[in-house]
Amino acid sequence: MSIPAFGDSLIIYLIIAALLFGIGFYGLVHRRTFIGMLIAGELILAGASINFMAFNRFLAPDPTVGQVFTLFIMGIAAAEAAIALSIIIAVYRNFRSIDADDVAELKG
Amino acid sequence: MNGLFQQDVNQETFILNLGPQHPATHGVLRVKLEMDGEYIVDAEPVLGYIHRMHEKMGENRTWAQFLPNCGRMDYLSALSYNHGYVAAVERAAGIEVPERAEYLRVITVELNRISSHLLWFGAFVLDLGGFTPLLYAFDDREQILDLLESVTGSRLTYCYFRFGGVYNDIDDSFITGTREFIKRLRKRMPMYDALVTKNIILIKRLKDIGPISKDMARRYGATGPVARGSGIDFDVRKHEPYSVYSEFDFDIPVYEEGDSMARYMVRMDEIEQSMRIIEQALDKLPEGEIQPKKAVKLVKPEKGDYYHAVEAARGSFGVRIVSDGTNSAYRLKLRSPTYSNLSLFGEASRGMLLPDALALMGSLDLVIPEIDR
Amino acid sequence: MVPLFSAEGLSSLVFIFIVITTVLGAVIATHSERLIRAVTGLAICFIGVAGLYYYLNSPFLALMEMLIYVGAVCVTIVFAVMLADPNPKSEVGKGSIFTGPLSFSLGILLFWGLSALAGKTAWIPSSGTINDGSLEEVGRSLLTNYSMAFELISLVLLLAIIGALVLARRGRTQTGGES
Amino acid sequence: MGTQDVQPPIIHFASLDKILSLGRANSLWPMTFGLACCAIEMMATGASRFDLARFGAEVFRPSPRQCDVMIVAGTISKKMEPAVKTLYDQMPEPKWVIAMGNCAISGGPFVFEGQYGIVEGADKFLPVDIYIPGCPPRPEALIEGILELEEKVTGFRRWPRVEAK
Amino acid sequence: MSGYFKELISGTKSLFIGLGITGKYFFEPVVTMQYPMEHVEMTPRFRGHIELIPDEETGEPKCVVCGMCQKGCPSKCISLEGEKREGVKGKVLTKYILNFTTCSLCGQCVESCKFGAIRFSKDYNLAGPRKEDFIFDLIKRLKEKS
Amino acid sequence: MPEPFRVILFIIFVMAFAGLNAAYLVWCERKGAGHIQRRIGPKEVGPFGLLQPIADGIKLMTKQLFLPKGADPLLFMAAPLMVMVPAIMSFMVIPFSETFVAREVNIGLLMIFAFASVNVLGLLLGGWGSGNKYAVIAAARCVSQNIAYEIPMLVTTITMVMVTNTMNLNEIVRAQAGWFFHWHIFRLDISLLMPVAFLIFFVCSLAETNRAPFDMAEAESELIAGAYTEYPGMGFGVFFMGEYANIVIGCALSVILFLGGWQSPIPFHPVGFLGVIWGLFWFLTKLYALIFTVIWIRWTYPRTQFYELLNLSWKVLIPISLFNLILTALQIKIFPWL
Amino acid sequence: MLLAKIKEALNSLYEDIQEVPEAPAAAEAEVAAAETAPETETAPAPEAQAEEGEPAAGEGEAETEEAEEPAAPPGLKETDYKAKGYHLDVDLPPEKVVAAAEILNRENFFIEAITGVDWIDDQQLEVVYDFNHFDELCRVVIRSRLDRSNPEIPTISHIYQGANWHERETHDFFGITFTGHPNLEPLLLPEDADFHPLLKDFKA
Repeated sequence: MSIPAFGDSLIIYLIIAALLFGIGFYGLVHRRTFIGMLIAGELILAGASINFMAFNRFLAPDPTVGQVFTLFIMGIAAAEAAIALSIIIAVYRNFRSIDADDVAELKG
Repeated sequence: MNGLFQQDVNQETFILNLGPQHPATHGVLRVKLEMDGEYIVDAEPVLGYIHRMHEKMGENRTWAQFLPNCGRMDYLSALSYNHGYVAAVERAAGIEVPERAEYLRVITVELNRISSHLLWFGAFVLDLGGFTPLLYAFDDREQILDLLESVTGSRLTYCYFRFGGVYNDIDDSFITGTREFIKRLRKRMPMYDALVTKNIILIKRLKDIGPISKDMARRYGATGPVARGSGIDFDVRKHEPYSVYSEFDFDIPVYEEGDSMARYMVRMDEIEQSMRIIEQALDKLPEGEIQPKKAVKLVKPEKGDYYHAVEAARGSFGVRIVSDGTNSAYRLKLRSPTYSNLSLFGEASRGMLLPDALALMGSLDLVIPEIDR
Repeated sequence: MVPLFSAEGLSSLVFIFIVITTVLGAVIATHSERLIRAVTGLAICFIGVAGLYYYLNSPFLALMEMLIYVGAVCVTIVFAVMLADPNPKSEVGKGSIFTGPLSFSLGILLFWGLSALAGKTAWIPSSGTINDGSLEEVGRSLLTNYSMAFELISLVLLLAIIGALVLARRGRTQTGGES
Repeated sequence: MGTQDVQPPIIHFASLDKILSLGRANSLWPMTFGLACCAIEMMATGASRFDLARFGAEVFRPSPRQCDVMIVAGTISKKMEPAVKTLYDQMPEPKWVIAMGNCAISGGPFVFEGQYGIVEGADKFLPVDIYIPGCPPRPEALIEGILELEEKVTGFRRWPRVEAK
Repeated sequence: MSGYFKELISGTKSLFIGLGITGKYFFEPVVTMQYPMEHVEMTPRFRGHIELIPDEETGEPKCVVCGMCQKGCPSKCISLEGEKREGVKGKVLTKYILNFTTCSLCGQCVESCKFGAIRFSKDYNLAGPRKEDFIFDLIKRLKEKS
Repeated sequence: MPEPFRVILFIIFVMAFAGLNAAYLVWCERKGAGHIQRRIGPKEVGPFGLLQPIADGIKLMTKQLFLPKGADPLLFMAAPLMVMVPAIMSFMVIPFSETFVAREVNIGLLMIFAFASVNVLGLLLGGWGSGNKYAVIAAARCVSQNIAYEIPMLVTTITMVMVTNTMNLNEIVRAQAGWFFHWHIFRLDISLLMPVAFLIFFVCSLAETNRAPFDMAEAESELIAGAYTEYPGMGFGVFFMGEYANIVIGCALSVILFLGGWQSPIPFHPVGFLGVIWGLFWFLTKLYALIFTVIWIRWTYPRTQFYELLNLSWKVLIPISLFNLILTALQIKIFPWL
Repeated sequence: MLLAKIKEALNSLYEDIQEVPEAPAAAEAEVAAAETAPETETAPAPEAQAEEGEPAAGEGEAETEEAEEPAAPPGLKETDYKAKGYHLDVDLPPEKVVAAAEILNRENFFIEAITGVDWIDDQQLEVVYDFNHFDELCRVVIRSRLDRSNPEIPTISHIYQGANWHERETHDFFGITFTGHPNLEPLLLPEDADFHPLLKDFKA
């Protein structure tokens, strides 16, 4: 019995990254609430990070670049999550809803 | 699940039901809390989960038959309640009590008070999350229970006082045992002090928590250690001396702060004062009868209403008797101290955190069957 | 191809498992009706992604992924769900044209396009590497080549903390209680 | 269906059952659930002098979900009855009930003609396994009750019986 | 600032003192009385359920069926019957049922008995799976005891 | 032995260890609590009550499992595992003895912290998934507490990493070889505040594992049983095992970072198999002494109030640990030969 | 000292009662309302009045007494503390209770209890308020009789917050309505209780 060494091919990582990206995009459009959108956004970022890491592993001459970038993405994502969530809470306080459409309608 | 906290979308508060079965309510008190996060917006105690119809039974039973009920109202200081009821009936029926019996009453009541305070101490620290002091306190309490059991025959719900006296006399082993116990407790008190009172965690949890002002205590009719913790120098034993309390030299511990720590300190100091009273009573104990010469067989108070208050472990316990001259009460009103003390919980806990409110509740020293009666 | 019952074969099996975890987590994250489950899905997905990083020879980043995403971001989101999710009514699907099939097909389209791109491109592996990409090297480059970005990130995080505090605290006092 | 004879099971799990019942009997976690006077004696039983822990039964769990035995210690008022019932229902199987004290057995001293407030005994609405009479019972009696319950669960008595003199 | 450090140090000290106390008790002997293996004798005044006192000569109960205990009992847990018998003065007790499950151990019955026919027993560890076991037939109990 | 099989063997060992350890720590706790309170504790079930944990285990496993009303099935089931599994995974990198370690990972310290963060999410989801207000409050408390105490803990850990220049736990232990005064807790030459740092780390590990006096997650007298309120039978048992596994990890980290890990107090270390046993002996001795302290503390103090707890972290532990970090850096720079 | 002071203050409450002439009414109504004040001077039991010179003998007699001795209004009576356990026994019509509570509040009295008594023979319900003072022993009992068919009395829970629960309890037990009470729901009885157990004609 034998099995392909999946972990060793770049294309698989890229496909997974694309899948995460696609799912994330689908979620971003599909979700109604801000928190749902934020979650989908995190998925998109994760897809991008996987791409960085994969290129870093297989292609780049300097294998630290991708890791450093991913670290930065993590930092940004954490900051983004914190800010977005506090905005969501502020919005919730004002509109009693975290539904994006409700907020749009209630404008003004 | 989702929406768990939102009964009303326009409110950020939610309702939390504390009890009727909750470890911190010492029985079956239920408190409806309106909470904003962990802050209490409004608190409403819901009583009656152990309403046992004592007042109704007082009308159905003869004067003597009501005696066992007293011990079951406040099972922690049963003898104080016995005392209050017996003294009220004696006042109504004009029964004289021999001096030795009064001394025995004082000794046993004060022992009972110490045991009640010890249990409160343990249970209070248990509320705050410390388990071991409870067992140490129980250890000391067992000694008192042994002493009282040797006199009264029961461990908890004593039925020892009779109209005009007490049920049976004490012997020398009780006196030596009591003296030994006091010696032992005097040694243990510094240990409690070091283990609990001086503990920084406890101080942080009690200092400035649950303040009750003098005026608030007055408006709600709070008595006992709750009032004394708020700077009110009120103790029925000094205020309207009953029995033979006027013959003893003891102090009323009063703390001005009004916070939970003050109530805690009042009770801890009261243990010492009770020990002083017992020592003096044992020294002065007169010889003589423990029942009136002419045995009280049938109690029939004159028509009219009578009031008698005693200082129970939790405050002023009053008995209002309305007699129509028969061998049972026409109306028996039992004024229990914790009922009034608890009624201020709603106002006092407003704006507090949940754990602080529980510290406040513990510092009120609740005995639910006494509240519900 | 490697034999199944060897270290490589087993690791390949585990890899499949990790991929499934990742994708499953992502699907739960976008498709569940309840937000709280979506967050759980997100956490599962991130655990999977951490596994992928491990396979990409970077255990350090795998652990950082766990620490930051699972331990911090997901927890924050759960908190937000607690604070601001009034109604458990259906989360997905409603009148807008972008919902349902359209968004799904858009997602499929993106996925297809990207993976086709990935498949079509002739990736040229680098001839030699400058360093081995180990933890020490990452640290070194963080403090040399990318020190500016490193500092900026810390600044961004600081601002994020302050901004989040300012935003979330406002309007809190009127309900009382907060000290 | 109906009245057909029940075939005895081919495989007997007697020894397994015995082990299970031994395990259960020696790890009876009671609920922190005191109603009145008897609750204080229940606390005293857990305290140093009597030490319920020797039989592994000192783990007083405040949540009914983690309890095995409910010690009804005190008077059940009519207002409290639904709550007690709920608590019992919240406990997972297998579960037992001990009625401690006369109030829990039959209403105790609070039963009189025309009473309006209490339930006359826990067995009116709960399947009580062990009764411990007394007002309140001494802690020894509660320990005895726990031992009786163990006997009921396992089918034999491990401890000597104490005859009161 | 000095208050900060003072509190820090005194607080830490108090915590260590607490540890010292519980640590000391860890090594002290236990106070537990191990019930089924060892047990104490009840004090002479211990109140168990009531029991009949036998006449020292005949072994029969001393009760004369006056019914005072029944009347005095607040919770009506005593019921007794007696009958006239030839050659015996007064009534002879034929049935004395104590419903211990409603008793409150107040002692009114013992007090009201002018003939010293009942007393508190030393039964302190009653427990059992049947409620009916605690409705005692005191005459039967008396026979079993002797 | 080939590496993967050694690891698998070790995982089995670790799981058995975690399970038994949790069971017998409960026994120790009950027995210890008993003697502190001058009573006996479990005694009648087996000799010295040693079969007590087994009886409890049997009982918990055969308890009825059900889903409380209002609970989310997925979260409710997943949460205990999310607490338990990471805790057991963390055992992988702990050096019980010099060679007695599943995998010497060069970032072992980071790994433990990463897994510990999953644990928090598990508690949070468990509390939230139970559909019980008390559980939710407990979970929320637990998380803010964990976040608050992670900071001083990480800062202290960074100090130690700075001192030893590695995140490999075994390397950290090796750096403390020799006499017992080479253990980091006694190295006043590295930082004058080293004993204080140990205290901070220990307090933080207490808080991180939700142990008294910081047991916000299971504040019995306030929140019934906190986040575990709705868990019957084995769900509760798994949480419990996770909790005790976390205690072991917290104490093991303290031992490794400050008390010399498997190093004996005297500079003597036999080689070969005997060396493994020798190291194991010292490691476990120190570990259980520390765990006993944890138990001892639990049965001595009342619970802290929640905001006091956060104050302690933000106003005391974080400033002091930061100061310690700076002091250590200075001392290392000033006395570079140390 | 305090006793005299509070006696003085409470005396003022009776002034306008004396001005209002007692309306002659049907015989039953007299028992219920008009005679409330004079009749229950000493003790709630009507028979006990024999000691106090039979003021219940007739309305006219009571009126003349009031006119002659304005300093000692009917219903306000100092009692023997040793025998009774309280110092001042104040009998007031229901509408005066609030004013009395205000006076006591001004003098820093605290509330001990509120309770009811069912005088079924007179078809009346009595509400009894116990007040006491923290500094000086002075127990004041305020009582007020209500018609049994429609027992209503104004609440004092806005003056003494502690009265809130006592009033709820009295409502539970006797069915007395405290008008203006913020939350007159059953306290000790179950939430849906519609019986008043301490009434003498209560049957379970």
